[in-house]
Amino acid sequence: MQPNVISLVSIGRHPQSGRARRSEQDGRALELGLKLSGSHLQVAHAGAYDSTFSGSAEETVLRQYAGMGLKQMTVLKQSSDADVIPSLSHYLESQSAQVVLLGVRAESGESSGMVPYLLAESLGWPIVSRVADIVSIENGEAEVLLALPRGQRRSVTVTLPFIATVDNAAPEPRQTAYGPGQRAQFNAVDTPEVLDELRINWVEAPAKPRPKRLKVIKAKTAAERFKAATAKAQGGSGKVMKNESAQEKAQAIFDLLIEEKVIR
Amino acid sequence: MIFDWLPSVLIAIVLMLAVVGAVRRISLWRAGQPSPVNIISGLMAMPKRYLHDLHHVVERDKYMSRTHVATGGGFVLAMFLVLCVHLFGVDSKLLAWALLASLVMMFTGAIFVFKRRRNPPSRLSKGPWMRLPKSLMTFAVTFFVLTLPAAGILPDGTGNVLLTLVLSALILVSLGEMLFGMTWGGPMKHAFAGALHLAFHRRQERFGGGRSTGLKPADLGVEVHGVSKPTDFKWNQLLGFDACVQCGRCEAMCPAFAAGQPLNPKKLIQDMVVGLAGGTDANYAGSHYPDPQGKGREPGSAKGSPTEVITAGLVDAETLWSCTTCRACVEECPMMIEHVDAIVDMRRFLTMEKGETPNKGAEVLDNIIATDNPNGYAPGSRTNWAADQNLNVMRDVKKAEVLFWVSDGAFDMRSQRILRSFVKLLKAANVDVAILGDEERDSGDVARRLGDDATFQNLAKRNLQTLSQYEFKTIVTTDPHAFHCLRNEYGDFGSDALDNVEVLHHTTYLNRLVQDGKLKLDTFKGGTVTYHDPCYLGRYNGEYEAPRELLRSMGIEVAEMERSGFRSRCCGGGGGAPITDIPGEKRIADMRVEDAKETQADLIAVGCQQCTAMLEGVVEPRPEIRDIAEILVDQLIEEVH
Amino acid sequence: MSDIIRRDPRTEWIARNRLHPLYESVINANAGEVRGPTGLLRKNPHKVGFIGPNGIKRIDRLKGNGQGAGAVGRGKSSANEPVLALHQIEAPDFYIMVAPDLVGGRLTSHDKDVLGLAHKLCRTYEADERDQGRSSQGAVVAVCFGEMKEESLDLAGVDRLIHLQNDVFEGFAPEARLEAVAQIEQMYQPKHWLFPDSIHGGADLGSRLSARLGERPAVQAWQVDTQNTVCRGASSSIDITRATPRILLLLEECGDAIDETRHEAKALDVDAVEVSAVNIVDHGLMDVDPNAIPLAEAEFILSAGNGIHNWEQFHDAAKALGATEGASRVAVDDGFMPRFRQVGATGTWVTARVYVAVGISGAIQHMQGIGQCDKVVAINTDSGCDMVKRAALSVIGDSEEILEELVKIVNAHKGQVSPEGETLEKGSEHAA
Amino acid sequence: MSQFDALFQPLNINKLTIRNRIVSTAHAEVYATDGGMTTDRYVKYYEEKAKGGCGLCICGGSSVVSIDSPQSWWASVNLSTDRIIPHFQNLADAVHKHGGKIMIQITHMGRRSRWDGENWPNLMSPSGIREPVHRATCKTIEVEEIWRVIGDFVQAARRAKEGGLDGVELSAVHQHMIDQFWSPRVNKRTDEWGGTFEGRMKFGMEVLKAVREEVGPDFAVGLRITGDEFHPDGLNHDDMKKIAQYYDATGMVDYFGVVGSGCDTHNTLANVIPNMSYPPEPFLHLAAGIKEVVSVPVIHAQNIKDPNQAKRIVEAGYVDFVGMTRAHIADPHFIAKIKMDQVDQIRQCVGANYCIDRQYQGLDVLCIQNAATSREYMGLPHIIEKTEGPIRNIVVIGGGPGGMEAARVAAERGHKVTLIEKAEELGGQVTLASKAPQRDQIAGITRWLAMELDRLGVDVRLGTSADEALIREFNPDVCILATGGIPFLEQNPEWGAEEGLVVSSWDILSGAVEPGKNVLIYDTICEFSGMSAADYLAAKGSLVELVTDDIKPGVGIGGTTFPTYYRSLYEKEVIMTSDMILDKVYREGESLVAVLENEYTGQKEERVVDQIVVENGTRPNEALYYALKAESVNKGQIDVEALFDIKPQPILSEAADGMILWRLGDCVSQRNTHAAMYDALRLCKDL
Repeated sequence: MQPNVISLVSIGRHPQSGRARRSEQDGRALELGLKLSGSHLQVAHAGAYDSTFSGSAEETVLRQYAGMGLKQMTVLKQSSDADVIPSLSHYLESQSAQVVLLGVRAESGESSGMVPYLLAESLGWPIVSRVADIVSIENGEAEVLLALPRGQRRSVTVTLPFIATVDNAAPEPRQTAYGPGQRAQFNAVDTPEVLDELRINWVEAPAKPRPKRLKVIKAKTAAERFKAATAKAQGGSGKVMKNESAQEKAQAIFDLLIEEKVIR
Repeated sequence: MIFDWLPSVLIAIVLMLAVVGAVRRISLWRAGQPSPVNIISGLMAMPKRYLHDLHHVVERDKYMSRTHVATGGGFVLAMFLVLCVHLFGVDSKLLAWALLASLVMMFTGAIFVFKRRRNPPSRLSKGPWMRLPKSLMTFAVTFFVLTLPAAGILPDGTGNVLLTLVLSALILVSLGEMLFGMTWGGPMKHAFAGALHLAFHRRQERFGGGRSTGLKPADLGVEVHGVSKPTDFKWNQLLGFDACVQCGRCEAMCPAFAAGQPLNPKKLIQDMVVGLAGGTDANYAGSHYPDPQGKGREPGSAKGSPTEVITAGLVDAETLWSCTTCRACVEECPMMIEHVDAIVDMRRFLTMEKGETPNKGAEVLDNIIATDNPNGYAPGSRTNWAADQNLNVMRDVKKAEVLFWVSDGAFDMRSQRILRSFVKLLKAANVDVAILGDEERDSGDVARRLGDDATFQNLAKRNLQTLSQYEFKTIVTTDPHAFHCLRNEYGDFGSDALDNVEVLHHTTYLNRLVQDGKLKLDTFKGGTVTYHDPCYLGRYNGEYEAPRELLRSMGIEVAEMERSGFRSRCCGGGGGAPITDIPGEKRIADMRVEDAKETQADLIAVGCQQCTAMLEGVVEPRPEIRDIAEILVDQLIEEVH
Repeated sequence: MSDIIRRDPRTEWIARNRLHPLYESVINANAGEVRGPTGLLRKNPHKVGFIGPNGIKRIDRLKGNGQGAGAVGRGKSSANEPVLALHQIEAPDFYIMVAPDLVGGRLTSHDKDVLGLAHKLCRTYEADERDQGRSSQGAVVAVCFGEMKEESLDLAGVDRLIHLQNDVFEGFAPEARLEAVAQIEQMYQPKHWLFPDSIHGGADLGSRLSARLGERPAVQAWQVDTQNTVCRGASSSIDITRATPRILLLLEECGDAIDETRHEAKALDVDAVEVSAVNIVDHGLMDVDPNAIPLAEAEFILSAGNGIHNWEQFHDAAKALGATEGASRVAVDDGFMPRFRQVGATGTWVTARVYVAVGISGAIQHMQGIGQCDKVVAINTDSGCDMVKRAALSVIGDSEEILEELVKIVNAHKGQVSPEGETLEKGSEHAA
Repeated sequence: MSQFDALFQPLNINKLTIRNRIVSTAHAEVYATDGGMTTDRYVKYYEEKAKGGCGLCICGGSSVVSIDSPQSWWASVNLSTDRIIPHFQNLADAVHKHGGKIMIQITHMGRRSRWDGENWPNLMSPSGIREPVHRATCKTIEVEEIWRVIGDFVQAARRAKEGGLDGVELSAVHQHMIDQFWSPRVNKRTDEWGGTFEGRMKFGMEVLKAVREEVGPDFAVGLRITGDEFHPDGLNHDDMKKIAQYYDATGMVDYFGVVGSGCDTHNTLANVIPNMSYPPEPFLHLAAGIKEVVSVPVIHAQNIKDPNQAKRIVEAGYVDFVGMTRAHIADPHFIAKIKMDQVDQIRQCVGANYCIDRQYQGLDVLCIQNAATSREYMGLPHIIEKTEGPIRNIVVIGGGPGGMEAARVAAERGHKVTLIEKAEELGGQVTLASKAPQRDQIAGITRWLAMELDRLGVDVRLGTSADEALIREFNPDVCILATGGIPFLEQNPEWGAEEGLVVSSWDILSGAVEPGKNVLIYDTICEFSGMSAADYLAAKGSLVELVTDDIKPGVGIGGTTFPTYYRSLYEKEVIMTSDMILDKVYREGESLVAVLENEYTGQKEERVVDQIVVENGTRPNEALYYALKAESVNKGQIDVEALFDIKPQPILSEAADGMILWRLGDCVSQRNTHAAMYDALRLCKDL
């Protein structure tokens, strides 16, 4: 039985040009959705859909998603200053989705990454974040691979229905094709619109790069500052093994590796 | 002769059959998409095109051209006279003697065809083609014998029943091949389809020494983009496929074929024929696509029909992506078939409909769309390379004599050396030059060759929009690909930005400067130099001479490679081939450097950043590779002001 | 006073005569450092040496030269570690909760920054109260789950500690942890909840709590005071300034780690947490190809220097250990390793939790590149090299022999753990 | 584009577009002669950097604005006269031609100079406090003089501008006049030029205002400042942030250059140009701290030598430009090589500080490993062209720096080169030198050469001892002997080298001899080898006394390097004894006794130790030379006239059959790495 999968997509932002694009993670969420349910996949976007939509950058981007092989896509009509949660959760409930896939964080806007959590809370579903792959869905349960830092992977199972945020470690989205993208139909749906009131009071400004902190020298005296700046890094007193047998030395290293869990 | 009427009846019957064959063949072609042609003027122009344009290509192989003149010319003449003498019964000794003479000529030609066929080179197809010399000779002998009485050499009525029957059988055999086979689908089909192809060619501009190399824009917003099935081709493209004589000259020239990539242009055209007529490639008797990875496609396993998707069983997508669009096949084809058009048409389907551009293709296209350059660099860093060049930017100056189209080499450290050299030369010649700076965008070349004509057209229109804001007389670029787009392909988008603007490659422009004495050059002393013709400069735009003249102006006597000029071998860098990166047995660039090594060259002069990159990618030891601008700059005698 | 030289001619005389029966004791008595009243070492350059058998003044530093010159006190004066002031809170009036990532059971520098910020907020609230004429004291509480290896919670600014160490919280247990923090929220009604906005679990737990409580958190926050918070948004291309909410997900370097005070790290009670209906079940970590992990990110690096002579063995060892390969500049320059494997200022900066340096003596540039590594293990023939000084564990000896033994032990271990050679180890493994 | 993109983002300083983020910061070149005029040598030195792609060159470290701020003994540029203007025009043209930009540092040195030369001026400083490094006593500057110096700054700036330079950098660093006024360590004035913060700032501010007024708003004016003087009574980092902000607020400063550490003591001076013992970019945090508070670009140099390192710093945004001054001295084509994807071919600075240490001795700046640097005007090439003459068979014996450089240059010329080395590894004495603590970087010299030899396909035969027969087998056209030297322990038979009573520093550094417990090192050379051996032994736990007959241990080591040795030796409680001659050594039981004699009094004393190391230089290892000399066509002779003239050796164009024999490096007589490599380059560049 094919699960009912919905992928949610947003308008991304190219890091170099700042132009609207297919978002990295949402693209992967869509790809994962296609893998799980092929042509049955439903794709939705909450955003502006009005007279300016045609020919807009948003339309171009949505058609890029559609170009991955979608016949149609749902647009939940929302103005740009709306809180999309009520709209999305209303939609998801109405579609009786079993798996909802979306990126970890949007590339534009607040990019707080809260949307999936708020949806999960409002629907009362479990959420797994930073998914690298969904291996199988059987017996009301999905086997999911999570992406951990340093390229590591964790295997978990989660009961349906659930929400998954898709990490950059998930398979790359397929190429978008122009023709199908142009032909895809948008089903514009009216959904409840709630103004994001909190955000109205926010001030936005272009961000300056934030260099990472260098060594913090809190030394008080000039001589200490001098030393701290010019001394080489030394960890201090470690354990030194000299006269033990090679076997004992190797064992000591091994014990440390086990202790640090780099060998399992 | 006993049954005097028999030959003429037989001829008439075969002629009828030929007409039936022709109608069938024409209907196969007409299943393609409309492409308006002027039928009358096309047919009128055909003989001249045959004698001039086609023969010009055939003439490159003297043996074959003489053979063909004798055989083909002899046949056409003989056939005409046969109709006169034997069908319409014109009683003229003169005609009969002429017929005999033409048959002798044809026979002589056929002997050479026969000789050629005794041990044919691998590029030639075999199968039915092996019997063709025999058919030709049979025709000649049969009608020779048949005509002897009419010429008065033998008395009328010579011969007996047996001879008559034998001759009649031979008439059927030879005319079957020569007339019915011509229209129904035998080896002689090439004459029929080839002649019509000359008349209704999709690129009429090619005739009379013209050049037509720009791709035709794809229709956007249609139900299916590009060519998915044979009937998606224009009807005259299908006709063109049928013109193929399977001489394999394309195969011999194709760099991908030589590198063992799964492409053979001849086989591809034959597969198109299979597609347009329906069936399999079982009867194909030439070299197949190389199969470097041993995927094993048995002859006969490629199936197609006019309405089936080509890449679903007839041709592998890999075959289409192996092409570097170098046009060597087109240049070499005596039947003037347009292989590259067909390949790009089919790629358009794969990219714009299927989203199946292999390897880095998708990434590159995404980058071009989001950043206007194939590697996804910040559009605002396009002019970083020129920070120390003191170049005028059009946005500031609005007009300049020369617009230097920098192209995407701006982002590449190696190419920047070419750009800087060129700028230095321009400055030394006091040229009033400006660049578009960050307003420039990728020309769209790669997107177009990868089949994404939507993105190409988008870029072209935006570039034209930018260009239209400024005033300049000449565009010069160091990138032959951008050069080609600007010169030959941007004209299709209804902009007047390039009206009265001369688009030049930098070697052409530099050569003018040198010839006008604006640049003073020292003599080059660096060993043997060979020159590699970039495909998009040479075959696409016919510029073979300016780079050579430039080299000569530095005292360099170019040690020409065996394949140079219009027969130059591609570097492997065109058509997005490095992006789609279809594996072969060898790398094209390696072969090209081998070509150069045979000349003992220490230096390969190039006029294209893509070629430079490809050839420099070949592991050392190999000759040094430099753009002509770089060589010039080292020989530049700087005037002290 | 201090410049008066104290002499004892008799002792000097004995010290000059190695055959004197009291020689040893005199020398030993002088072996200790002579220090003046300010504690500074005193030396008398005039009194170095003694007259040798040839009647020539003799200096013998090993055996002693008499007063003040014997057995020089080598090694650093074990400088008294300054004892930091203890920040004590009797009865906190309010709490600021920090849920550190505690990667590998230790506080990350990100965690420490967040703790530092928590204190900064604390101090501001206290000052505000003071301005109002009230007195109020806040406590920074670390809410920790699972295994704890951190030994200096007190120095990182933990006033109170909630440590939940129970099977249900081990490994990947986001639901249980959410229940726990929700319960803590109910019990203590903290002024703030601070989470590191990290991929180590902080962002996840913080987002879950925010959603549960229905409070809008500040995410990717990096400049925070009690009034306003600046957050990064739109792929870090914009800064959003907003009123500081109660829940904050904080970027690295959002604050300065505590370094001048000690804290009590006193346990704080939490009622037993009810964990109902678990929908997510952890099945442990998967094995991944260590060489597919970018060097800069690798958790475990086996790195080679010019002390390696058997390169095949080195590669085999890396494979057996499941370590990502690194190299010193010399090993790369000499052509034994590819350039992209080079660690150091002139190559890649690495962040491994365990860095095993085989035959790398530790050029200063190399040391810069491993500055962020947690545990360094040195295998070297030179016990005096800088890598040994940097390492938590150093073994001195022939690397080939030691690697051989190590590989043996590891292979034996692997045989025990998963005799069928499964790629997925189910069950017991957790890395918080 | 490449992984180094961050370095190639152009950035403006005022109206000046700098093509990349790499700067050659101001340093004293010691090439200006004729009363401080920039010479052909000077111009070519900077032109080479511009040609190699350097973004901005700030030339003329400590170029003086006033006639009473002496420049002659370190031959800096003199901007106190209009005579300099045409010289600047040459300089500017040469750099601009290659797309580079060039500015000059201008300053008044105040007390930080010497008075004993040129015009014999009275040195001036805010409060007349003596400067220790130059032993410079000085007067307290009077208000009239202050205004005169401000006027001199204005004139100097005008001259720079009229000469076509792209800007001026006001030096408020290294304890020059401006920061002498800033620093409470030296400014004890109570008038309006001292006392308060504003008072201390006043002189610099007046200079800035006056200069800005003269040059107009569009001409680049930078300010080079310290990030922390590291003196208890000096300016600390917070002070400097405040000062930077104060000047930045005027909007008249176009960039700040930040240098870590003050430098008016020997010990702090060493920080300013960190040698190989320092960590990479040790003072970056100071520059980054200044960047946090100013609105204009910040430049920072100091131990940034590698493209990856530079990229990391710029990419992270700590500073806007990285100074890679010594990196450019070692390889002026640094940037070009990055752009040509030849990063591995960059000759990387190893921090030997030969350049700066020569400068502090008043000698011209040279690179220890690149003899072409600053000799461009003589025709010594950075890029060796292939020969157009015959391809020769060259055999080089000896794989030290001289032999390797000879092999490299010959191979670049296109010859067939074989290099034979007795040891199992290349490097010669450089390898030994690299064994000492904090000296490992020096091996970078020969490691680079080894990589080049590999790239150039030189046939390197290790572990091969060359004799006449072997060389004859090769039948070389040219045989170059670079067999180095042998430790010279036999000079005084009383040392007992024959009986093995003493060992050499080579024995110690190579590990051939185990370190003793109580060691005396007798060092007559007083350069790196003795200090290194002492440091090595002390690091291994030996008790060490370093004795020399010279005036102090390491006296031959330059001003930025001996302090780091001293830091290390004192910390390890090495005793340093000068003025003592090693008279004799004898054994007493298990111990060795060294008899030392005071050079000045003749008084003797003894040391009881268990190991004695003698560093007495080397004697040439010349047996092979004499064995081959007779049969060579040139009898082993080098035409020194041609050699010194950088001309081809005449023998090369003479049609003589047989082998040409040359020797170079310590195998002729003991000199140093630079000498060996210089000879190798000038001999082989015309091969």
